[in-house]
Amino acid sequence: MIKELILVFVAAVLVNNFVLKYFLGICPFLGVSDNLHSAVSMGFATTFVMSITAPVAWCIKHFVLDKLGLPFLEYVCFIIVIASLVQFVEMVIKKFYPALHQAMGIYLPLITTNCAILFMALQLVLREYSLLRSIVFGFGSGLGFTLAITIMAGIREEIEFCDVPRCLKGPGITLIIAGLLALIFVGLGGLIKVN
Amino acid sequence: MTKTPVILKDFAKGLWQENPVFRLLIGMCPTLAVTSQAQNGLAMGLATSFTLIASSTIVSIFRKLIPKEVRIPSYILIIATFVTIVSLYLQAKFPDISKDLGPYIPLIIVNCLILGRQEVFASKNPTHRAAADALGMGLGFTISLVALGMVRELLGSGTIFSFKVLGDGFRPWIIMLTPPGAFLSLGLMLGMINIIDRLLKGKS
Amino acid sequence: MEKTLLSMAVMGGLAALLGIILSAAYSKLKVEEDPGVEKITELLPGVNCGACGFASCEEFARQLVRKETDIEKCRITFRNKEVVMKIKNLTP
Amino acid sequence: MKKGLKITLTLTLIAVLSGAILAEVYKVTVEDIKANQKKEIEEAVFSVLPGAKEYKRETRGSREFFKCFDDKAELRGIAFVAEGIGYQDIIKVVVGVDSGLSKITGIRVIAHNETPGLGAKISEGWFEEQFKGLSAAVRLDLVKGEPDKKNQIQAITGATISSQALVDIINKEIEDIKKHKVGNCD
Repeated sequence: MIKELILVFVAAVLVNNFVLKYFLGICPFLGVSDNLHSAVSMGFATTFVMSITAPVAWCIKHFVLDKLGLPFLEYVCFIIVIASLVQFVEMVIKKFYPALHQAMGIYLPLITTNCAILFMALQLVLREYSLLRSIVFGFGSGLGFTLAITIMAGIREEIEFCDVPRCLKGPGITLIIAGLLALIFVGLGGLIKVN
Repeated sequence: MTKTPVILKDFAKGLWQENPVFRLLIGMCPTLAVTSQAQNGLAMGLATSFTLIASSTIVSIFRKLIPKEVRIPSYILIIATFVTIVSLYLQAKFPDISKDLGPYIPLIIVNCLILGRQEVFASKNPTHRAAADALGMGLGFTISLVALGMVRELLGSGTIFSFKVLGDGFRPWIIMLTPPGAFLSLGLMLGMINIIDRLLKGKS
Repeated sequence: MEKTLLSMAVMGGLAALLGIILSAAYSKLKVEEDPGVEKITELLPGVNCGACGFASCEEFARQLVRKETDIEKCRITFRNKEVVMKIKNLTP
Repeated sequence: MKKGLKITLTLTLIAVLSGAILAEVYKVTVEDIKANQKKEIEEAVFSVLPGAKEYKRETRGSREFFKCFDDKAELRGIAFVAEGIGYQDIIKVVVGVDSGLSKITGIRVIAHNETPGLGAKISEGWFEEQFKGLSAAVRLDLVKGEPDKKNQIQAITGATISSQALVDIINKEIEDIKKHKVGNCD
């Protein structure tokens, strides 16, 4: 059982990387990755958020949607609970733990419009993961996102000193670098076989 | 010159000056993901435009009733409803497109483009202007997706809308259909659009 | 017909529950925010899409006040002349 | 307190309305969706079992399969959906075997995400043709060069992982079908 969880984890981080294979979280990926510090904290906040969203999504699916036979409410239920949950948790942290809010809490609102998190929640549904496996999958995908965004931030800090053609400045060159990174991650494709 | 009506200006800006994909650079997730075929790009563009127009209209009709504190959850709820309708319609009427687009249809809900337009435009302007803006943005988004889709499909499998264009002698660049190809072609296309824009500005 | 009622009940119940939690949170957990930042957050789209490099518009507003970033980074509003103007004169 | 009420009321009103609309739309589209799914399976099943006219879905234990009858209502063979991991993602294939579980009558890949142009070739006709007529009694195996023995399949150049994955999936499912003693004891 543990072996399978480790496989799911490594596959989520390296093989099925959320940014470079499923094109998720591209808005923050283009926006945030110009300095290392904010990239790392954004990455870890996303991982933290994905790890709590995974069990919540799993519970909604099993206890609400399957029991009552309302498959078409899937998207609406997920998104309204996630959006409201986030606003509530952020307010609680901001009120009672200002220090924690300064470090992590500021990234909580990120959930509502981050494609990665909704996609991950819906993938759990599609693949009928068990609860434990969902959490590992959420955590692994978040780390995959962090890995991609940190590598990109490191490269982009170097790019400041090279003379990039004027028309490619900013997002253009970032996309081309992301393309090369994706090429490397394609190489990792056959690493692990696990669904 | 006669003062162009405001609606026309709202509509036109979505096509070029504020083209969501190439100028505002939002809504990139579906742009990269489904454009391995021009047909899928068109389908995703139309689905997104329908959702954008429908929710912009509804949001601008009720803009005075929705309290400030819960405006984001309410907008997302309206958008999610329309996206579910689109998803069910596609599964019923176009099953193969629905299978191709697959997991990316629900991602229209969190598409920064739609939520962004609700917040910046639809909730602050009368309905007719909001609808015009949504139409312009939707059309701009669809055109960009189809353009990128055509480039990737032409180079990736030698066809456009699955009509054989390049002869059999052409060995397709398979990379164009994989993620690296998506990033590279969008990056280069962005560069090209910037050059064209600078030429246009240079002239006028 | 029965499925429709069930679906309305589930959605209504869920939204009511979340509405109560949110409204309670708004009244009890109000944290005084520096008015300058709050005014800018009002102008920003509040979509928290992260394209500016900060996870929330509120954080982006705080950085704007501290002059550590520029409105150009907000992909959704940087083309909107009036909002950019308003924010420019809010951050002297 | 008035504002709190307004917040809850708005959210609930929108949610109830959306719930109602979605239920109605679902009711309208649910038949079409089910018909599409049925048509898809039917198309695959009839393509792997030539001559089959109708099919009956049966389950034995956790194993689900389709019994296919020809126009004279005789048992033509068994078709079942096999699923497993390929190079990148899940591969779904429908396999048809004759009633005595001795010969593979055909296979059809219905869903895969393999690399386009390489692994994706497993769903092309010429590769699927190789499986037709092979014996189901003995395990299939993959060879790089010319297949000589009765149960050998030639791998796709440059996509050995995908071809191997497909062969493994089919072998595993045939064993599973035999384990459930389907077919020859009805």
